[in-house]
Amino acid sequence: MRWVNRQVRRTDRLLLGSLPILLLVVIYLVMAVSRHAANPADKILPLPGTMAESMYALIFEPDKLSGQLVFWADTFASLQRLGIGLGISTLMAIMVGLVIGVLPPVRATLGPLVTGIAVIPPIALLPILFIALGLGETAKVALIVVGIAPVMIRDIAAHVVELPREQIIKAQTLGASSWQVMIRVALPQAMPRLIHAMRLALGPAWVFLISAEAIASDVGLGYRIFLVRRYLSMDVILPYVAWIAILAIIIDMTLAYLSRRLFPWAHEASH
Amino acid sequence: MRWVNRQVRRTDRLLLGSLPILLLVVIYLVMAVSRHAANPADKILPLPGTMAESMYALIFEPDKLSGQLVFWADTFASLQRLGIGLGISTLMAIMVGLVIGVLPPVRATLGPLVTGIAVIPPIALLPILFIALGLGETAKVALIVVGIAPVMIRDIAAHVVELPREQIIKAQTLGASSWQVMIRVALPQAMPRLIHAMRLALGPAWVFLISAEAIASDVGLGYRIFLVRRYLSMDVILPYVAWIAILAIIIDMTLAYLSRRLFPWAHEASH
Amino acid sequence: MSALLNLRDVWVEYGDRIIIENLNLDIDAGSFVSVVGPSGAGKSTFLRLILGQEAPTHGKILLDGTPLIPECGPDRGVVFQRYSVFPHLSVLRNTIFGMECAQAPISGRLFGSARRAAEAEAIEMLTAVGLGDSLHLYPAQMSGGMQQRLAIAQALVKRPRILLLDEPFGALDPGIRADMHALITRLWRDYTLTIIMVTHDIGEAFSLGTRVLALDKRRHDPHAPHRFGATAVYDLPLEKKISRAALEQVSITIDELGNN
Amino acid sequence: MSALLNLRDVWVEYGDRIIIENLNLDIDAGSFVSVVGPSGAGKSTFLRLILGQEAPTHGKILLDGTPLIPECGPDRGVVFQRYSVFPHLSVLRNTIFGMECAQAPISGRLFGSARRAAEAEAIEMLTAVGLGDSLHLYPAQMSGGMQQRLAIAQALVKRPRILLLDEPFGALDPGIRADMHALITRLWRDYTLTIIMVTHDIGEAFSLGTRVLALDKRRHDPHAPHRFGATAVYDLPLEKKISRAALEQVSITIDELGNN
Amino acid sequence: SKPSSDAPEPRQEFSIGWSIYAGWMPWPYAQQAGIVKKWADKYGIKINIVQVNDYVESVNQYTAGKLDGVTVANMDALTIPAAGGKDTSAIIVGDYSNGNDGVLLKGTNDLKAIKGKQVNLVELSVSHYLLARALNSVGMALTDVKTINTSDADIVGAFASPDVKAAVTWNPQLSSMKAQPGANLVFSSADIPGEILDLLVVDTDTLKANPKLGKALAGIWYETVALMQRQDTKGKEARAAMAKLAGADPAEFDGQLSTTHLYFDPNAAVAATSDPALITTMKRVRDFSYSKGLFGGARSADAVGMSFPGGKTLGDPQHVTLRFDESFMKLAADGKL
Ligand SMILES: Nc1ncnc2c1ncn2[C@@H]1O[C@H](COP(=O)(O)OP(=O)(O)OP(=O)(O)O)[C@@H](O)[C@H]1O
Ligand SMILES: Nc1ncnc2c1ncn2[C@@H]1O[C@H](COP(=O)(O)OP(=O)(O)OP(=O)(O)O)[C@@H](O)[C@H]1O
Ligand SMILES: [Mg+2]
Ligand SMILES: [Mg+2]
Repeated sequence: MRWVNRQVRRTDRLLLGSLPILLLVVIYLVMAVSRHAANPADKILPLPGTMAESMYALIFEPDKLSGQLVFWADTFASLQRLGIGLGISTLMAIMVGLVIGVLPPVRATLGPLVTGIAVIPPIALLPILFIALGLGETAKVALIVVGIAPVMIRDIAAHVVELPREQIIKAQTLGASSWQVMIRVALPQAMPRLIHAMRLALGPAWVFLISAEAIASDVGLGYRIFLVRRYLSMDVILPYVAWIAILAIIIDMTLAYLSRRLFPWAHEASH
Repeated sequence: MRWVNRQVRRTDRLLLGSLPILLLVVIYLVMAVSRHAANPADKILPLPGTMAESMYALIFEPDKLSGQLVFWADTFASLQRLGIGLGISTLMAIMVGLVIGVLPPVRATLGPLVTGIAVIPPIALLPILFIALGLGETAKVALIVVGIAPVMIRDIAAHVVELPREQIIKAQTLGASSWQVMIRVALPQAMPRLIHAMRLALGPAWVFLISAEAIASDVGLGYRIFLVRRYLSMDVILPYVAWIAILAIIIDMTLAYLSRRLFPWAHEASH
Repeated sequence: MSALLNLRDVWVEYGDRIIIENLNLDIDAGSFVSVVGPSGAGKSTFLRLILGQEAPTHGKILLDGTPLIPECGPDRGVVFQRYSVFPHLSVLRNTIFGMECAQAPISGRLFGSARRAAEAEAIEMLTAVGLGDSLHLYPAQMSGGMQQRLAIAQALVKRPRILLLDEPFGALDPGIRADMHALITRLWRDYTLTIIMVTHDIGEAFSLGTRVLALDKRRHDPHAPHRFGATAVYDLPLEKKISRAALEQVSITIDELGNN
Repeated sequence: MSALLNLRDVWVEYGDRIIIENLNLDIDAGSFVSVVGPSGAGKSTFLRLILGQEAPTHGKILLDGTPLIPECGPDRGVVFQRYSVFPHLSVLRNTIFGMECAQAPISGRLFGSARRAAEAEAIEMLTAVGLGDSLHLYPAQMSGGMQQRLAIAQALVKRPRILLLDEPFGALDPGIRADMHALITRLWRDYTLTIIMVTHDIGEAFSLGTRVLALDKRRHDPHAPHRFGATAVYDLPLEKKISRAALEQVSITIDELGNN
Repeated sequence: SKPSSDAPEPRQEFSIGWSIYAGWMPWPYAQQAGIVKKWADKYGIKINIVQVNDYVESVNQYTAGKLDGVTVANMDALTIPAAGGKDTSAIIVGDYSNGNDGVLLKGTNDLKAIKGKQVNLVELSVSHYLLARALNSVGMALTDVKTINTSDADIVGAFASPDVKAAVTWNPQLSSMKAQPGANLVFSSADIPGEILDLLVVDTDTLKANPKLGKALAGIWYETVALMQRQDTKGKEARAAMAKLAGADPAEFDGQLSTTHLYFDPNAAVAATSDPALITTMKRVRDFSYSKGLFGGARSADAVGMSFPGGKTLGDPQHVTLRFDESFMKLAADGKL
């Protein structure tokens, strides 16, 4: 059977998917063990035991000063920032992207601006952001939004522009106004793409979150990573990064599931 | 006439597009002047005159030590890194994305890994990256690649998966093997999307370039921005950021033009 | 009787390809115009012109004596050659879409009794086109002919002044096609619609239409085939109930007529 | 004579919708099977089964006596109901695609004389379907009927053993349709192809086919319409050159036959 | 990296990392002015002076073995490479911060007003240590303030934000921030002279196998600082070049130098390194670091051993990983290079 046609069963899929990840883990272990043979105090590739110890303290032992469980406090703070940032960006993407995609005059007016903002690296303009928004939560969320919303807006707008012209025409012959074309034709069809855009934006969103937390913060996954980077505590950094990956994959899978549940028409194999 | 149908002429488009950007410039000027009225030594929102002066020196006066024109040396170094990083990512996106999109077994095997890498914020792995790859150009290019390639791969793979099933079937009935389906059906149709993905990746690519240059570098636009940031020299930072935006917009427009020229079939309005 | 639509010296060109050439035409209100012609002649293009989806390269089109703005509206309904239903709406929701737009300008959605009324009307129309059993399917779950019928129902339920049909019954079996003929004839008569229908079935063209229009190139230059566009090479007003025998004869001679 | 294709107790279900029910059929090599039936009956689904695009829910399909793997190959060509040409290739390149795949396994492209030979063959076929003037257009620049003809040319140029056609002539005008009938009959005879064609034109079904198959539901339950699938309600082998009069009669009684 | 037991082979080429800081600018200048090449040639080796824009990354790179030596502050030398088991020798004690690090408050010049405030600083760095010492000096402890980790690259911009009322940082950021309206320097490293040391450290094994490296580096260093100390045009030119490399103008750079106590004279550096006060300082730094958890899972502050001139040690003598080695400075002082 040709490879294009080889469908993989669910269980096999799980198995195959975990293979390369397992491989990476094994490679890591081999390298870590050999480094530790050379220098038992090596900090760069810590052994699983060391990581487990360090993480145990962060997960289960309350911090002496604040009384919080550090790991969970970090997770909660970061997820909250990420959620708000991703939420605002998604809202902006669907609203601005829709309008830009559907209405040519708006596209002409805002298109270049959005492109401009999309390509400006926000981290270069941090001082201005600080002055405008301070150093608190607002600034962190804003950095995420400035970082990912323009890309999402452009993606949604491009998708809406590519809707078959016939559909827009058809809607108008059925009496739809610009507004109705927008909310009844473009919006629902942009929704699956919006979820796709969210999934793609998730990676960059974490990047901006971590950058924001590295800049000024006192709690958060990114804060902890950058703090312990000061003494190269990879035994904390690596589990934190793995945890971020797990969180991100859970969010990603949830979004994929939601898209299939909410928009079955977009995932049906069409004959 | 309904807004959905209002097409904007080319000249009007230029005009409309520059409006919001002009507006931003005016707002900036007003704020800068008012800050300078309060504190003539204000560094955060410098006046155009100050920026012009600082930039003049960087653009036209050769550095005494190295004999280079700093601004151009920075531009060249950054563009080179960006070009290599974007090039490698694009190659990876089309190769890996295509294979993942076309062949279900490969999708099952590599899909989760790519998702995993896509969602891991590379910024958190900076120490590992720099330790593994040293402080040279490799690490900087690698940060860009790790940052943008997974997102591009996922985008291309998703696009290829969504190709109408009929086309894949049709190609097979015409005798195409998996390989031929890949290079003759999926690849050409993924090309316009690849360019779209490159355009969307441009913003993040600059972010990663600047992050990399901030950490280990001695030339480059990002290096300069981070160097003078210690002194809050917004009179250099702002023109540099504007320059980055201009470069990015030129690249963006070139890519859009190329896509229209090379793949006219993808841009024809279909009836 | 003043014409509803006037086309004056209309040309359509794509790049250097001339598609429609010097087309002059008046279409009366309440007429049922069948458009025939070879594949690729420009029949769909002609419909797009009247729909307002495209503007002519030269010439002008008048609707009720005023120039037609290149914009489509609820006065002109359409069934495209390619299925033009909304993939994200079920059969029933596709059909009530037009009524929702008219009655709910802001939300674009109907609720409660207004919705039930719209649905009742839609179900009636869907039953007439034979989709009464498939109310909750999405287009991707339907066969080609079912999608075509859905598109017809969607357009008919709005009862537009002018209805443009592009091979609407092409993918239907003879039984359903006969039902559809009856349906469209009834609606055309009851609501005095003006219908312009492209078809490849000459029998259908003559049995339904009050006028048959053939679009074709007047000249063929084998070395520059694209430099000549199509126009109305043949325009036959029909008194209803022409004997069927006469029709057969006309359909056989059509090609010669087309090249004169 | 042993059959080329055997269908044994084949069922197709989508979720709880039964589409095809208990279908048993033998198709001989070299036959030309016309498939008719109401819209939505499952004709396209039937073709997809034979193509290998879909596997039956129950039952089995044998090709040359061995079970059919659910995979399509160059032995079975297809023209889909919806235009299935490659949007990124011009007319000519769409047509030589099949030859390129066969002759250039690695690059998938032909150059030099091999390419010229392939192009000559393609141009011949394209001229036969009336697209000789449109070699360099992209599908988006063509009318519906032109795309359909391109899909036919693309499939025919490969001369597959089994050719599956889903309403291939639906969007064509009578003149071109007659040309296509002649073309397909000639190729079928010259290369002893086996053809299975879905059509809504009963005349076409009888004049081209050596066997006419009607797919329809045997039972209709108004309360659970989706719980009954279609099967071959009527299967008529034709001796070629049946008098046209007889055909007319059959086509009129078809509905009664279908419900017995 | 090779096991530390079998001594590495002598090598020809070495990389020394540096990052931008007033007391370390002699290194890149020496590179540009050919002083590095001169001394390297003399000992028949090659030395690359590598700039790393991000200070922590330069130390991490050194710890990972990608660099043979690096410029680093005493506290970070202890908490990053030494605590990571990398045997490290501090062969040049270049300067101590004499006002280069400072605590800034907005709107008041009373350090006591810091109580209960949020303080922006690079946590776990010398700034953190300085803050602890500052609070100590007015009878408070770190628990009396709330620290917000702020990256050194962004702290200047952050300080301009009205949100921020207190910050601890080092030069050149310190001078930029001090110039902002309303900012007051309420405590600085000038109040704890000799406690924040800027070092050049190299990998002990590499140094053992290649003593030439230590000699060349000492030679480079003292020639360069002698040059920059001069008040004639040559000295001015050298300082201007360093200013440019640091992204500053000469006046700013001179300002930063004035708060840096450079040991121009190798004798003074040797004296400072051999002074028992250094042991007291390092004990303080060590205890602070341990209390902040910077020694990883270590059970006591003694886990990391340090050695000082004259065979004195601090902490676990079996696990000495930070060695203050005055021998190369002494060679320079004696003119034996
Ligand atoms: N993905 C799907 N999910 C559910 N039902 C489906 C799906 N695909 C097709 N069907 C149903 O299968 C039935 C048969 O479809 P098919 O396309 O085979 O009909 P057909 O005989 O070719 O009709 P037509 O003449 O209109 O093309 C239809 O009733 C359709 O609703
Ligand atoms: N975008 C385009 N660019 C160039 N030529 C085009 C374009 N769109 C359509 N054409 C050409 O216009 C001509 C008329 O097309 P049209 O779709 O109107 O034909 P038609 O009469 O409807 O044919 P059919 O019966 O096959 O549907 C065709 O020859 C087609 O090639
Ligand atoms: Mg047409
Ligand atoms: Mg069908």
